[in-house]
Amino acid sequence: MGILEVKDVGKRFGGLQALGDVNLSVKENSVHAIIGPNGAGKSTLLNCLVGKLIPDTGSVMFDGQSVLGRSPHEINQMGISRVFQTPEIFGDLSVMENMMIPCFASRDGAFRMHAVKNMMTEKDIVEKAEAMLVDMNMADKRHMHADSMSRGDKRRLEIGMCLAQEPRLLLLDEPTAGMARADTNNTIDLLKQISDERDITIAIIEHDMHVVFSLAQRITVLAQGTPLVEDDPENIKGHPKVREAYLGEAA
Amino acid sequence: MLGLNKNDLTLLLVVAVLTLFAPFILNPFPADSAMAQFNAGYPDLMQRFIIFGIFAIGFNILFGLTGYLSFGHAAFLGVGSYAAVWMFKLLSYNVVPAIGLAIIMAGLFSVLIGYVSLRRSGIYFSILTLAFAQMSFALAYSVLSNPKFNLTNGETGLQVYKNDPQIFHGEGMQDFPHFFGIYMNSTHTMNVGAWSFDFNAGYYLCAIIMIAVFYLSIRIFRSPFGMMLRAIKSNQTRMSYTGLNPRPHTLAAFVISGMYAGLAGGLMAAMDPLAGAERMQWTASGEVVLMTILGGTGTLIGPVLGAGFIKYFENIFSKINDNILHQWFAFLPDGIEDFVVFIIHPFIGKGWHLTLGIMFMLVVIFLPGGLVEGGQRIGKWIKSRGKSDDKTATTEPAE
Amino acid sequence: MSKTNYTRRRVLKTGAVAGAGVALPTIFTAQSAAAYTNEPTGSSVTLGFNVPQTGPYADEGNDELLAQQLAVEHLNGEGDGGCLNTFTSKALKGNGILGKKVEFVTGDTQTKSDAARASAKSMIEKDGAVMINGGSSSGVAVAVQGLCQEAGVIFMAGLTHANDTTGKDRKANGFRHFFNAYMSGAALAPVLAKEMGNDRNAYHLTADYNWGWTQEESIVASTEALGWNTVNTVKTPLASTDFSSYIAPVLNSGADTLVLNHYGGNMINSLTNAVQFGLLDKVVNGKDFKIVVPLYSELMAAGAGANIKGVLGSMNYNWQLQNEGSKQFVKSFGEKYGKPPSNSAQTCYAQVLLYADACERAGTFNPCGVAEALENFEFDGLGNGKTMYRKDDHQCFKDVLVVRGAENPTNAYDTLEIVEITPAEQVTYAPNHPMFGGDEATLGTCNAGA
Amino acid sequence: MDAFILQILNGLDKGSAYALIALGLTLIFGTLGVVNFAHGALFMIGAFCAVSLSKLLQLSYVTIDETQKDFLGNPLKVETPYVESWFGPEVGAAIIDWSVPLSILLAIPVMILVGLIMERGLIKHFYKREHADQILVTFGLAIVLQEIVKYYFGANPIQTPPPDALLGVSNLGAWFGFELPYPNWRIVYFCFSALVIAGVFAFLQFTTFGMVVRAGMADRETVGLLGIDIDKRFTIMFAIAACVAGLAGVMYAPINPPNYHMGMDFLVLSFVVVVVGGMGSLPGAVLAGFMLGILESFASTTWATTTLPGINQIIIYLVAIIVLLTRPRGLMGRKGVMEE
Repeated sequence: MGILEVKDVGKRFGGLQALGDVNLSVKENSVHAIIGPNGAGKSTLLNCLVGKLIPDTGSVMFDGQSVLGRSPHEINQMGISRVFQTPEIFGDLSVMENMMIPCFASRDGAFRMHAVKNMMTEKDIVEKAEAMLVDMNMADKRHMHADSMSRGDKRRLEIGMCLAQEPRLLLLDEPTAGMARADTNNTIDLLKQISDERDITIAIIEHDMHVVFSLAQRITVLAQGTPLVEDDPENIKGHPKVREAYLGEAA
Repeated sequence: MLGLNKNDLTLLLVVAVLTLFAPFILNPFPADSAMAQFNAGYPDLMQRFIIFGIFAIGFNILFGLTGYLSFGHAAFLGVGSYAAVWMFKLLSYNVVPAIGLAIIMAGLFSVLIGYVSLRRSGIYFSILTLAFAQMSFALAYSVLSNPKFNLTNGETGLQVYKNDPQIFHGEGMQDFPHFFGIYMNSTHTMNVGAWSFDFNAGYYLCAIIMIAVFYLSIRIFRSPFGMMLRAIKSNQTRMSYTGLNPRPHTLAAFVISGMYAGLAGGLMAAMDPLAGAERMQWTASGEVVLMTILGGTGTLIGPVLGAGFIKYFENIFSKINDNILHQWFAFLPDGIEDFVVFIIHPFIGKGWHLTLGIMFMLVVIFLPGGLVEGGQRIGKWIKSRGKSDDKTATTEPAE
Repeated sequence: MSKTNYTRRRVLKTGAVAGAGVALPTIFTAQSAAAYTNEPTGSSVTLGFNVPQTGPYADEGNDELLAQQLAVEHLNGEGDGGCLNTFTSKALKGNGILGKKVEFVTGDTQTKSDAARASAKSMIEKDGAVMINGGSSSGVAVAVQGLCQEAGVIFMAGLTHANDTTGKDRKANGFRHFFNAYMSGAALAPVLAKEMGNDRNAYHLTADYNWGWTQEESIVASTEALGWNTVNTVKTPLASTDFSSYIAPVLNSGADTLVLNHYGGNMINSLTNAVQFGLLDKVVNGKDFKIVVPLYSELMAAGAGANIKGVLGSMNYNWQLQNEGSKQFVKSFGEKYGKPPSNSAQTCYAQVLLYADACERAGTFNPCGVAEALENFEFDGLGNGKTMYRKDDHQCFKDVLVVRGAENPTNAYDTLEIVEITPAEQVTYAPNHPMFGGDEATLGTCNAGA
Repeated sequence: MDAFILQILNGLDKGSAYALIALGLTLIFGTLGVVNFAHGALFMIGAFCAVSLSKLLQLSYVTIDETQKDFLGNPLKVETPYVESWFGPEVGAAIIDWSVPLSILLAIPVMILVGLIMERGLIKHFYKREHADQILVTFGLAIVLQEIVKYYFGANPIQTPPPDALLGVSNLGAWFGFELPYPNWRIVYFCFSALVIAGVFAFLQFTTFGMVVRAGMADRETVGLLGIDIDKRFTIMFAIAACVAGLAGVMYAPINPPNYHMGMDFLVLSFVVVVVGGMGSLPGAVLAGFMLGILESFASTTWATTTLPGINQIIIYLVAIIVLLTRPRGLMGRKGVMEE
């Protein structure tokens, strides 16, 4: 049993079958990549996992509980964090504040009124956020306006914010899209480090094969809404179906 | 001290000192001089500054922090006023139960409206709140004042009549709101030379309440809750994917600001026991939006400044007439005097709207951050003139 | 520390106090010097003119303001003296009031109760006004009247036509020169009977607020007494700008008379719409369709243009009245401002003179003294003919004019012609009339403030 | 039955004004992303174009007629319009009579000019600013514009009658054998509005200019990347939107006499119309305009007000609430427009 079990998930948009009978099992504490050409349904699948979309058929179980019908914040509170393709951070807030918010969220749940307490007096939160900033190598940027940082820093901040919640499953949606090679490598190293040092499962959607093969322990190939193969990276590399899907797409 | 950092504490102290000494500050000109026209230190206007300040502070908690632009906040002010006057009618002229009920009623009303309106965001939210407020206004103006069921007394405004129950109204008490015997309209006038200063009981009640709620708003701004609200304004997607539910946060902010509005409405009724339906009209809601933007959205002190600015124009400029102009410029030769009066004439008295409109445009064009930014620029300018080498002393914005 | 209600800034004007010039509170001298709110102690007395200067009634307010300024001139002995020459009371000498020069301050009511009270308060608290005059709506009149009662100054309402102002909301410190809805009904009824017969079917469109309701009630009562049948009464929202959806149902209602209980912009639009729909060209039940506008004003007539031709209504005063007071007033006003005065202007002018005269006769500015001097005071020469301020409710009783939109106006000002001058006796009612609050309505006691 | 049709007609008529103003508002939202609180004022300026022209045409020279007296008893001043002396009394009178339709000719250039000045002089600087700032500046502008009009024309409504030929009523039911009298000018107004709306849609649909603008409304950045100067076109769109509002105002003048605050009266309603229609949707704006107009008319019938007292006062807002709660983005709104 994996920590995330996707069974027979289907989703239609009008006449388009975006997902059909997707089955997927992500093993705990592994790095699992989902790859596939454009339009293969990767993002739709991801949105079904985090509550943004509700699949028409099938089930999605996280740690033995169904996530279907729950809103994004509930799913997040179950232990799934998501990193977006373009970094989603609180641009108008300082870096430190960005980091404190997930700390509050994991300590206090989806809503709690702390309307008169000065947030700087919340010692445990401040310490946790600062520690995470140090981990992310951003301690010197703590007073910066989050929007004024570089894209790579924003990405790191976003990943840090997700980690601050101590999620059990981290979902990454093309985390290196649009990045320069150096930034991409930095991100790969960061993710490797995270996966090595922490008790965490990572599911990553990507079409940069370099990233995929540097990180993944298990790969699912998606094409036209259905999984083609699920196997270890070595087996995927030479798999004829995968070649066909990618090359056929390219041709 | 008080759980505030140094800047906030300074700001609070400055506001406290300014409000407590407002009777002096707002009456800078001798009572008999020509410039006395610009004195604003009479009880009614000072009360209005404070009351609309409270209204705007509350509005800013919603708009400034979460970015949700409500176009119907005047409805809560109106509900508060009606609740307060009903307390006067039923119980007694004591302001404490009146203000209490005003806050509670406005709170309940805002839970109701907020719960429905916050299902949408952006301009859809604005229009929903506008629609609720306009409905409240229309009903209060006519339907709810029919002879069979007179809740609001319509156009005339709800007021206390001789035959109202007033079950706790003591013998020998005056027919005016009071705080355990201190009447809201009692004024002590102090004459110092040619100057004259009014110390009004009602004003000081408002002032103390305002300092308290201003302090509360600083605490809210600096609290984790305040940060969550700013986070909602900044990025709602990230908010929900961080496991936080935006809806109760925004609803809480909406209700808090609705209660501020109710408090303002209750105080208005306490200073002047009459509640008119116009208080709920969209123009009144629009006014608090303008006050907040004009002063500086999302800043602590901005809304108060904006409220003061607009109320000053409404009450001072509208009262300047040609006669007064002629008095001012009497020193000029006749022809020039008439010419000057002719030039200024369109902007004063009945033209005060024109002046206000122009001021809106000038402020928003040249001071994108509102009056607060103006203050900061002046502050910087003075600093840079004062000691240009002191680069370490950065002024934190009065946010 | 001693407490006093409302400020007495005027105290300062006494040289003795100002001479002190030290930071010692002069509150004790102030206390003993002031017997009532804003007692004038200097060489001048300040009146407060509270009229709409912004909003839809700004022009109405401007006319009132012009008239009030004219009155101040006349009181101070400037200009041609105006109605001081024709006023039956000769107490005024043209040297101000009680020897004090008359000054005035102005404020903007915005035709909102709140704003009106704010500006009235500022005139009382800041400028030391002893009397507030003017206004153009009943809601504002009642609101400001209540304020003046609390503050202890005299209030004289401007244009306010609802019964409530001197009915259930009457106040000891408040006075109304203008006529009211009941009087409109009483004055119109005989003329309507004469011109339209006793078997009409009336359809009422009524502005949905206090004034509209009292007018509808009054007109329905007096027309039904004639034998008319009321087909329907429909309330229209104050904010309406287009009345087509209210006019269209009239076409098939079987009504042959439309009564528009509207004022200002509402009336202009509803009448324009009614004429657009061809109501005046219709023949119903064998009778020519007629429209009645119970309360007319010159500005409404100007706004409605040619649509008012033949439409009947009532007015408090019209400049075409040929009595001595009226002729004198029209001459003074017309020569100064180049146009004849409106009826609300006349009311405001008359009230300033009446107030001043009452002060002279009472020998004081004390509102209680002034009120006493005004009560049951009979006079003539201010334009309305013989008039009496009734003691029981502070309402003026005088002739009411029934007017009609002129068929062939020769200029912009004679768009209305006087059909009938209904004598005061015919419009007089008991002070405890049920439409005026019945027996419950009382003036209360006069409040002098301090 | 005929009462029913009459209310539909009334609704269409009210709806035309709402639709025209809302159409312009939506164009400005959609193209420039600006919340224009001064749009009501543009409608008002349009109406005052009609007032001005009719006053202009009635400019007169004065002769003194000793045989008649004015109200002060002085000899009467007789005014004869210049137009009548230039073109002869009959043609002159006809020109004055037709002043409202003629003012369309005046209004088009005036409104385009006003639109261009507004956009280039003021609105342009507010594209990148927050909506709050846009609201404040355009609200300020609206106040200034209406106060200027008040200064010159007064606060009282000014009667601006239609040509005599278009006064009166026509029996629209004559062909079907029943009575359905309806005012001629209101029929004209509805037809005129329908024409303007059709014109705007045709312009956007069938011209390249319109195509670019529509593309720009959908995705401004991409169109900008194509090397098209979208800003210039948007400026022109602003002028067109101003012109539409102005024309709505010109033709509205004979229906209800214009006053200086008529723009504010329509402003809030037209915002509700735009939002109910769905932000950024032109057909939505038109549809919502007519729908709310018709509902408003039906809500004011005796039947409706006796069933639900006060319904005529709140109907528009009630409908707005229901629509927005059941359809999150109004009737035809697109996702993501003005939702931050």
